[in-house]
Amino acid sequence: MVNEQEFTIAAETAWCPGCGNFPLRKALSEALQEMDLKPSQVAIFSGIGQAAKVPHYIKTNGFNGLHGRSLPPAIGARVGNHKLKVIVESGDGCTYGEGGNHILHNIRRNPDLVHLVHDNQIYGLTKGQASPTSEESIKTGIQVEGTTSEPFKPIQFAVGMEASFVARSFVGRQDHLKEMIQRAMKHRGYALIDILQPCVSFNKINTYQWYDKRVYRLSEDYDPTNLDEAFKKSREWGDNIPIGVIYKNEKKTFRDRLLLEDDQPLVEKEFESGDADKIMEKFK
Amino acid sequence: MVNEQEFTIAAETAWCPGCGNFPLRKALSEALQEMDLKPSQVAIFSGIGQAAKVPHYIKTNGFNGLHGRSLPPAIGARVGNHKLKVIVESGDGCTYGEGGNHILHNIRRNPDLVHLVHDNQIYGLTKGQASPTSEESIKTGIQVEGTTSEPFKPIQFAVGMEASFVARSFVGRQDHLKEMIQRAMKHRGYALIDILQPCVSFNKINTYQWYDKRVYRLSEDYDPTNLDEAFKKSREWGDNIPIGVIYKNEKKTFRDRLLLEDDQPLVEKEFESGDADKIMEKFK
Amino acid sequence: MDFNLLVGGQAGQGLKTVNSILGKVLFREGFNIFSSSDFMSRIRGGHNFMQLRISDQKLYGPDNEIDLLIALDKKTAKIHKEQLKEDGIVLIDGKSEIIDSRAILVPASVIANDINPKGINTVFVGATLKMMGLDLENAEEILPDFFVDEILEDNIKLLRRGYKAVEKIYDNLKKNVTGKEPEIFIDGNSALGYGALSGGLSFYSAYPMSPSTGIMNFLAQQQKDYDLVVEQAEDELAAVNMAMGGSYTGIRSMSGTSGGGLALMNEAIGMAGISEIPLVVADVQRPGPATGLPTRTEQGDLLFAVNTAQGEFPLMVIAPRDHKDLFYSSFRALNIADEYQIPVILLSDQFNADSSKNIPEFDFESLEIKRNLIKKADYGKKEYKRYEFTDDGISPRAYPGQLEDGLVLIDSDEHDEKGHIVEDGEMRKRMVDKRACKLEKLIEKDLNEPEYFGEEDIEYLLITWGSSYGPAREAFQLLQADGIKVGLLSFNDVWPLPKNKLKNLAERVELVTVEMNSTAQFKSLIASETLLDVEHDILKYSGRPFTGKEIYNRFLDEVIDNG
Amino acid sequence: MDFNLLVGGQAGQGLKTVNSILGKVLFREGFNIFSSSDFMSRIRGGHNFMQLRISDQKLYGPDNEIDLLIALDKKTAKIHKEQLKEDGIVLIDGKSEIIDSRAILVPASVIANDINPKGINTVFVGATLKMMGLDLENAEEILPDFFVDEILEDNIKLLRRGYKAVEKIYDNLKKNVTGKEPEIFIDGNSALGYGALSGGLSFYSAYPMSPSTGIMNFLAQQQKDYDLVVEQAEDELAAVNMAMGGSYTGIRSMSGTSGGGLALMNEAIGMAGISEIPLVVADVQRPGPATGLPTRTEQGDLLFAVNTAQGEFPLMVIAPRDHKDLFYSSFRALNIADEYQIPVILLSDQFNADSSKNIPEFDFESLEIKRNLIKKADYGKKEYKRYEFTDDGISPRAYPGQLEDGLVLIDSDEHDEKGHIVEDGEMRKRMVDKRACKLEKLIEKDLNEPEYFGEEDIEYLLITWGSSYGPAREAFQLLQADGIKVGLLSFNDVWPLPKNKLKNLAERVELVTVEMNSTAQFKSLIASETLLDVEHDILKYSGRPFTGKEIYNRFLDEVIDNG
Ligand SMILES: Cc1ncc(C[n+]2csc(CCOP(=O)(O)OP(=O)(O)O)c2C)c(N)n1
Ligand SMILES: Cc1ncc(C[n+]2csc(CCOP(=O)(O)OP(=O)(O)O)c2C)c(N)n1
Ligand code: SF4
Ligand code: SF4
Ligand SMILES: [Mg+2]
Ligand SMILES: [Mg+2]
Repeated sequence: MVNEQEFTIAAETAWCPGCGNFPLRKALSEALQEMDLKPSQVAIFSGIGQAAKVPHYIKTNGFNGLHGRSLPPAIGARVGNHKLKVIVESGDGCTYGEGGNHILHNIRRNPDLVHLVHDNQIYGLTKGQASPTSEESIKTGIQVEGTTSEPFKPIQFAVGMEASFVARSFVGRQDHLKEMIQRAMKHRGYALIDILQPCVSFNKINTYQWYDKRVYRLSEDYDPTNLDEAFKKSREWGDNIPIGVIYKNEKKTFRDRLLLEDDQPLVEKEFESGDADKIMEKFK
Repeated sequence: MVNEQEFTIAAETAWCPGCGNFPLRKALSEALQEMDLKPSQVAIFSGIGQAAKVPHYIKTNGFNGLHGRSLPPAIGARVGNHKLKVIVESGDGCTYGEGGNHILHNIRRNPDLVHLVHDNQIYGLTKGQASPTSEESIKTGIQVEGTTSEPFKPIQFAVGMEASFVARSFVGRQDHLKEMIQRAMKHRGYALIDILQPCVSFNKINTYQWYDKRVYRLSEDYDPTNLDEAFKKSREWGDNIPIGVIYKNEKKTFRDRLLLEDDQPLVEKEFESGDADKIMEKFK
Repeated sequence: MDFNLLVGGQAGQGLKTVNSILGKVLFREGFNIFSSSDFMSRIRGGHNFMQLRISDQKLYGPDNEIDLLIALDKKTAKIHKEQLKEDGIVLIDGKSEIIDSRAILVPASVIANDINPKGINTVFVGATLKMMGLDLENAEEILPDFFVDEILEDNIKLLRRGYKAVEKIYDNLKKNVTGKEPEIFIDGNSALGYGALSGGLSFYSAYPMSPSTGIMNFLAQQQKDYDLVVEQAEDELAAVNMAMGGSYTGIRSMSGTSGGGLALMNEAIGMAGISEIPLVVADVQRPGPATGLPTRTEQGDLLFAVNTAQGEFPLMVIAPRDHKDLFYSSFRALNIADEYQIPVILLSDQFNADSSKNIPEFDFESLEIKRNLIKKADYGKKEYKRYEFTDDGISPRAYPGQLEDGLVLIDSDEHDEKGHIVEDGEMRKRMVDKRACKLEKLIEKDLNEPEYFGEEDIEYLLITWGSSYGPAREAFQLLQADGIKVGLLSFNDVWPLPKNKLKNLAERVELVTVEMNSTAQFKSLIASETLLDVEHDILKYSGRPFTGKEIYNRFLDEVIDNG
Repeated sequence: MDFNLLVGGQAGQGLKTVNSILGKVLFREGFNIFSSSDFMSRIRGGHNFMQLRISDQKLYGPDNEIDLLIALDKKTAKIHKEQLKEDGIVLIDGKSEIIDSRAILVPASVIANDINPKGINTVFVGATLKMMGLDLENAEEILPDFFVDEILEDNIKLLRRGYKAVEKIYDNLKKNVTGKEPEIFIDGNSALGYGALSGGLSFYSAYPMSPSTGIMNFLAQQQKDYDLVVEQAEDELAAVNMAMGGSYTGIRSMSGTSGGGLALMNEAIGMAGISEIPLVVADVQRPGPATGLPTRTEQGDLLFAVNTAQGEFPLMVIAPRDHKDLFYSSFRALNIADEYQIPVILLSDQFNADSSKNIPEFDFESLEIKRNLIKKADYGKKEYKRYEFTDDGISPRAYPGQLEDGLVLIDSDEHDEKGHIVEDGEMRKRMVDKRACKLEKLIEKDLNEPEYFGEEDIEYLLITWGSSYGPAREAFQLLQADGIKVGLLSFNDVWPLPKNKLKNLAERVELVTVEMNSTAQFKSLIASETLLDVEHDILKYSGRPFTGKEIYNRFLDEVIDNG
């Protein structure tokens, strides 16, 4: 075990007492600690929302970007310095709502990073509107009689797209969550974990108890490499909600496809303007 | 049969001779004609691209909007006047690239409209960059050694999301395409048809011949209501490409969820400012 | 009489409830009232506060000198002690340590523990009413609007116990009673939404963003009673393009957001310009750039709004000055958007949005909806052309399906009269001129000159746009009372910029803009449009609104002493 | 000597090949050359054309009076007949009807049918070279750059047959031979991309958009030879945010687009401002708003770029005036972005982007890359604070992982020195001032005053920004030759606006801006920044570039005659 609390910041948070973000943070910092990482080797990219405040409350490098845009800067980081451990972390609204197009295309891009979605099925920071994952029956100031859409199902979507690593966990299962994070960190490629995270202030449906009663661990003999089975499993929701690695599929990563010559991070390369003068030949 | 060529415009197009957009337009105008529609009852919403020029080349109402934004204005139209037949039509780049977030969320919204994607697996109008659906091996001015992502698979994606109606057709199968369009028009809810449409100028891989050799009609006994089977079918690509309705699932539409009282289009409702004065009570 | 009450505590302590109940009671009692709030961007904890200022005179903004400080937690007393007037009082929970000699204790948590531990805030309401010498009738009438049935009884009890727990203190609180017209007490976001609803809005599509979400909340609540659809979009790109689609089909449609969302709506606003689709977008400003300070106030988006989107097209920007204006401006914005077939941006801000004020009841008689759609009867066999050239640049507008033979084709590319893409330079030029022509007409016919307050003979002119009017109005009165020859010019329409009054007044005086930003954007706009040299600017960009006294003092320091 | 050649035909006929081969041959032959193109937004058909102007004198822009019209189709001859000089010649395919007495026939389709039916265009190249009295050596050397091996032989044959098919006509074409430095012949987009590459660009992320795609094309081609990643993003939102992520990790990163894409990048540019991430974005302007005219030119985005994004933050906008400048400006933009940790917008346009010109070889000796990153050695145990307050507002910049103990935290919210979210007003104010301070320093130290051309004693001052410089420069020479006392002031840095030279010159003269837009945006900017009254503006907004003669004539008409 490394230096305890290496990743822990004592500062006050802006989260509500009892919020599911706390146990999530705890699992993450313990997971990182146990993996023998140093804070400066990790960078967390987030968007905007309550979940997205994570980089302020944990000791790593942090990029607290724009609402919906947690993934793209992480791609830039994969280009600039692939030796950094990259974690993308944001809320369900930020990730699946405003940022939907980026998750769609980064599944295709398959960058080597870990994507933690704090899925509280609500827009927390803006005070409780329905998020893409909200239950249809939720009533809010805007959704006065429920939503005008079906809920978005992150796991089903990601399995349907054959994302490289797709898992679900629940903040009420610390060990499981920590294990998932560590497995995701070790996975080569894009690793999504949709994390059930109760919002005690606004989501009166999907509470700790609600999740607690429903989640169950995938059995030992579940085979996450079988796409058809995974697609079935990905649709389980309601009375029984599976947690674990639902689907896994190692494949070419974003970096594998770049035309770079060697393994030295771009940020460490030296460059002289004069190196570019030979291109002038093309224009003679 | 109604007045021949009711939907046909004689004007010159900006399409290349031999382009797959021509047979697509033909199938569409014949389909509409055979359905006893009048041009003023139909509105086509498009984005920007070669495909997106359709509203200029066919006789209906038309909204030639912004790149990537073909779907959202169509939702506005569903609100304003649900008696209009709404068709959304644009290229693969516009729809799945820039517009990815809208297709993601409109599958959830399930508006009653027909969505025709001219899938030429290339950015035509901007002169031949890879589109989301381009084969990995394509070489272009930008993708000098192929793409940095896996191809996006529209049918698999839409089936994975349980879209209400998911079909594929090919412009080289006129009758089939026309039939698909008509079935989509009759379907209640969001109906996506991904249409294989060769780009003779820029896509040297997916040519007429390439598609012609590969596409096959789904057999009569294929059951498009079986999600697991559909998900398998949706992944067929390569030597054998199924065309037809891959998946179908009637469910609540966007309009079903609105809090409107009656069936009169909003655009025809009368309103007097004075009707709103009773809200003042709330502020007294 | 000018009495200022501050309620402070942590997010989640029910501050807003205290504030709203007190606000409404004081309004019903007949006081003039200005209520404003200072919230952190969090849900629980931290420190939030709300101010309630009451008077028998008209109020235009908040004040920072406190008469009565209601401290729901210890922090509040600490943070706001400095603001307390010499004879000010702190009302504080009985179990707290007394940190100020001016403290009055109310055993709020004890009472709440008896009845309902979550109801500390209601105890404070009761106590406050007692101290102010008011009875409980209004409060009890209002309570059901705030509490669901299960806890209503508890809260009535809590209220009464709080009331009994302290003594009456103030006996000189004067109400505004003489010749009052019927009034309402309303917050800015509701006023804006209400104006739009009264203008026949059928569709509001938006994505939540502080401090604009209140507009969507207000409208969403009206869906059951009106033919109105409120749709929460997947992002702002969808929101604004949906609204355009609605507008295309002939219904009045609108979107609303704050600056970061406006940044995503630009391209579409430009499209509304070139494709001549009426579109109203509210930008409720907060301090930027990027995420900035989500729950604070600023007027930092002016030049961004005026120069929204690439390219050139007719656009109007209206910055409502106060709550009354928010209502009438959004009503008017819909009319103007329809009349000229252009985009209109309503530039509000958090100060406007989250404050409440008593204002005269809205005059629905004065409202006339002008759709400017074609009459079907005029189009027998005549060919319909969406972008027909006309003298004033305004083409007859039909909606799809309205004409049996006429088709409506709109385009975001440059186009010809029928809406088809064109590339030739001549047509491009004509279409640019056609669109510019509409703005000319708007300037002539529909642009509102700023409102002027003051005498003929002045030496200084305070210039405000949008919400800085309120505090500046108070400062103006203070300066006048000091015998300083000052006038106040309050702009509501900011783009195109109305120039006449300003030019007339400017000839003989020193100009001073009062703006909630750091670069004096309105001063720049005045310079570029009139070449007038604004000598002074009183700026603030801490995210907190001006008070009248603050502007007054800074005027004395920065303008007169440096004059 | 001033000789102007126009090649026209349908999209898809290989016009660009004709133009490029001819351009390069003429360049190698030693002519001064200005090549520009007029494309429709389509892939085949329609009517496109390209102009090649050659001279022994320096050239600054295109001309519309044609000496030699090479018509690949009938339409071309018809459309451009009017522009033909009295002694002009039309070169046309033999099978065409002769629509002009000045036509010379070349049996291009016959020859092509013999050899390779797709090669009509190459026959025209051969014929043109012969008419101009040039040999085939250069052309044959160049051909392999344009044709893959399978068709190279065919094209050499086609070239030769074309050459033989006509007679030499021109014998007074004068080259620029005296004292020439080594030169290159380059298009604007490549020059811009090349400048960035020379500045050590490591990452270019963009979404295709005319007329900016050429930058991405140029850079994508360099990936094999340089440590550079070019990524086509899913949309512009991703593109610009990716670039910010790259920059955050310490590599030079950039994005490029046209106005519609810039509209989607706004919010992120504001974020680069508040989070102090160096970011360069190229906006290659086209006529707007919305989709507008995708393949044409305009300078309509100036005020949009200057006022990009909600809120206030330091920003620089550079509008390169010509091809040389495009290279050095993008190099410089990366330095400035790094030095001040701000966003920089490069405002080019289609006229710049798609035209080619001979210019002196780039001087790599003069280029110095200034990263402004901390030195690791300076940070032993010192705590690293990303937004440390300093005298000039510029905080030491480290990248993540650079320091073993230092963490790099950036934020799009308002923040404290360590990058943590704050809400208090005092810190907000300090941070706004800190950022503003950087711009002050930039103005003092790194802002380039405009370039002035002309005598001391003038009556009129032509003012240009960006690419209108070229045609205006030609007009300036024509006016000077007429004895008119005129000067030319060419702005390259447009924001912040450098004011000194302008103010000095303005005192005694009439000001005239020359702009490719309809509202004289630069005039507005001058007014707001200097209160100077620009009396005249020469504007064009048809989507086609100015010519020098056009400006010259309009100056005589609109400025002198109305003076
Ligand atoms: C462009 C933009 N649009 C909207 C917002 C407002 N906004 C901030 S957070 C948020 C939703 C947060 O929901 P989620 O991502 O689920 O995070 P949570 O607060 O629930 O953790 C929204 C809509 C914004 N900051 N920027
Ligand atoms: C915001 C924005 N970004 C980029 C573009 C440029 N653009 C126009 S069409 C197009 C791609 C078209 O591809 P696709 O949608 O597949 O249509 P196709 O031309 O192949 O039919 C692009 C990138 C634009 N017009 N607007
Ligand atoms: S609002 Fe909900 S998600 Fe946000 S901190 Fe509070 S409990 Fe957690
Ligand atoms: S570029 Fe391709 S898709 Fe576009 S019109 Fe030509 S052939 Fe068709
Ligand atoms: Mg959430
Ligand atoms: Mg395409």
